Amino acid sequence: MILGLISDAMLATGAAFVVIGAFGVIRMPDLYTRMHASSVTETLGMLLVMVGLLLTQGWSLATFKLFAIAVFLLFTAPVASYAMANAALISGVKPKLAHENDQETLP
Amino acid sequence: MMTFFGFFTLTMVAVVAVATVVSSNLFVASMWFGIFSLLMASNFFILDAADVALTEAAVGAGVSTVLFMGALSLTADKESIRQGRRLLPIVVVAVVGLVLLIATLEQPRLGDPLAPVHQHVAPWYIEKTPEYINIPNIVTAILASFRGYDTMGEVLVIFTAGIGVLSVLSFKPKKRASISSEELGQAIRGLQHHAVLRVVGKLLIPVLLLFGLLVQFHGKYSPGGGFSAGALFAAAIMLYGILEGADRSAKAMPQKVMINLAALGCTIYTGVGVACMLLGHHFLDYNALWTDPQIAQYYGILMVEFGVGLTVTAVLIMIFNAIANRATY
Amino acid sequence: MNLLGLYNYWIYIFLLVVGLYAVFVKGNYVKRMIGLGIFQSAVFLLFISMDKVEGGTGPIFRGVPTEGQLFANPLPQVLILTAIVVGIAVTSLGLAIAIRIREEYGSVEEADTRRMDDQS
Amino acid sequence: MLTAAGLAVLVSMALAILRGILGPGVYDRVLAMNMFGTKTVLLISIVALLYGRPDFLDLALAYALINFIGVLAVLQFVQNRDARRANKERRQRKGVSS
Repeated sequence: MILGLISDAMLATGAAFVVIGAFGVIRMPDLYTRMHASSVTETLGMLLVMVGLLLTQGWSLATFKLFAIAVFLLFTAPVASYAMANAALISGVKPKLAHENDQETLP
Repeated sequence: MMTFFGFFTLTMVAVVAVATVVSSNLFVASMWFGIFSLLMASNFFILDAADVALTEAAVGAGVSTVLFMGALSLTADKESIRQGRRLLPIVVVAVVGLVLLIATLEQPRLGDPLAPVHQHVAPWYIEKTPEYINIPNIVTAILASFRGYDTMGEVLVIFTAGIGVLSVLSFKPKKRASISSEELGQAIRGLQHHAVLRVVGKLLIPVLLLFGLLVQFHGKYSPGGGFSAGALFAAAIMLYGILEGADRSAKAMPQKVMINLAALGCTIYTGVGVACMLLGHHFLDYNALWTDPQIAQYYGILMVEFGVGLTVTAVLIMIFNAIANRATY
Repeated sequence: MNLLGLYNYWIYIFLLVVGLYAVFVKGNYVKRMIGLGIFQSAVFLLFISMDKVEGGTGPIFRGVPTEGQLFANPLPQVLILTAIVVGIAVTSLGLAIAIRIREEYGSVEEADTRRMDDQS
Repeated sequence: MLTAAGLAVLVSMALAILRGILGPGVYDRVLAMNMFGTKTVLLISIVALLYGRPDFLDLALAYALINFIGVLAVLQFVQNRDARRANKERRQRKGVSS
């Protein structure tokens, strides 16, 4: 009962984070800020959803599998983001900085 | 609710397909194709086809992306846009689509239990699998035992395709390399200078191999079997090749050994069939292998799936090595 | 409601048409292989759409098989399972041929290779 | 609540596709692809539990492992392409000067 409530709450917050992060990916101005937004869905949102699912299963093989999935995603997603940011920076994608914008808006 | 999930993913599939074809940058198009295959696999899963989704996951998102990237780095990553005659193809395509559309109006709706497909053959398989073969995964039972002939043909086709790739790429181009060997070494070096990627990637390789073994040998009880396991093994080797450079993966998995392994897989499959014949039964009738038919079926399926896994692994690794080690000219 | 049940078939036709269009119109050989892949996936979707049974589940027994349990049709799944792996093998054969064409002609565009063939 | 989470994942998948279509640069598309892979894992896990077949979670496990390889292949391709272009430019510059 309590577990069910906790799992529901976790799923709800996780889902909220996933959607918010996805909106961030659409709304943010440049690549690096978008990456920042997407990492919310990939770590915190993913973890909350996975733990929420895990709590519904009790002790079984499914629990272990969900745990393993969460661990692997936690390993790979940030590393992939890092590699992507690194490659983008090396190949010359410049972050958009605030003062540049100011200069643009100033005549 | 699941119907809605299905609709949503299908609509996304259509959007992604258009995006794939429209984008003139081939590199972007192959990425779209990867997303397309991910969506397709989730859709297969929603339609209750877990084994197919597993295979599509291993093949589509991993192996296919790797191979397309390898091919693109050897050809060109931009498509030249030419305004040719487009009217005729569009008319032909539209007519084909219209004919098929009219044909679907007679189709049974999705999930109709009374559809003609569900009336014949399939109920027999579902009913008799526990009795004759006694393994939980009906798909594996049909794949390896009831329709073992089909699968043998498919394995031989895969083997032939692997041989084809090797022989096509065995020709050396007439033009000399326009890039010095030193630069060439740089190009196929892989991602060695990314320490973080190497550490995390190497952590994944044994896990992937272990998971492949699970899929291979547990495929009678859960989704899996030789085809998906082979793709997973090959994906592990490709990961090694990407991280450490394709020359090292070719050294670890030499082409000569791979081609022998692929042939060995086919031989195991056909050998089991011939052994059944020598023991006085029909070709691929595993009941000949042991006195208790259920145990005989169990071991027959185990060996045949092993042959399938071996061939698929070896052929995919062979193709990867051949493409990734090709020098750019 | 009856028409909505045909949505899967419509998407399959759409994918088929898109794939066919790419194969016909695009001159780039690699792009054609991608189009062929989409075409192929359309056929997979057709088969897998047929296997669904309402109220059924994936064709894997859990525990003792019981009476009246509904399963999806396993036969199309077997056909497509093997076809996917054959598909990637054949696609890579096509890619290998595209690589060879690029090495000999210096281009993977159909128009270029045609022109060079006519000249020689 | 499972269904709601599934819907949220679907919405974020659609938004990732939108980013891929809009994405001005190549890396925005790589980002969309990477994000899409994670979302697929979540969707498959949720659907497996919605169907009441937790034994199908193997699939999600396969995705979690395989998706990484696709992203790495893309990154390696971009890196090699950039290296090749730099080499070509250097060679051309050398050719002009000599």
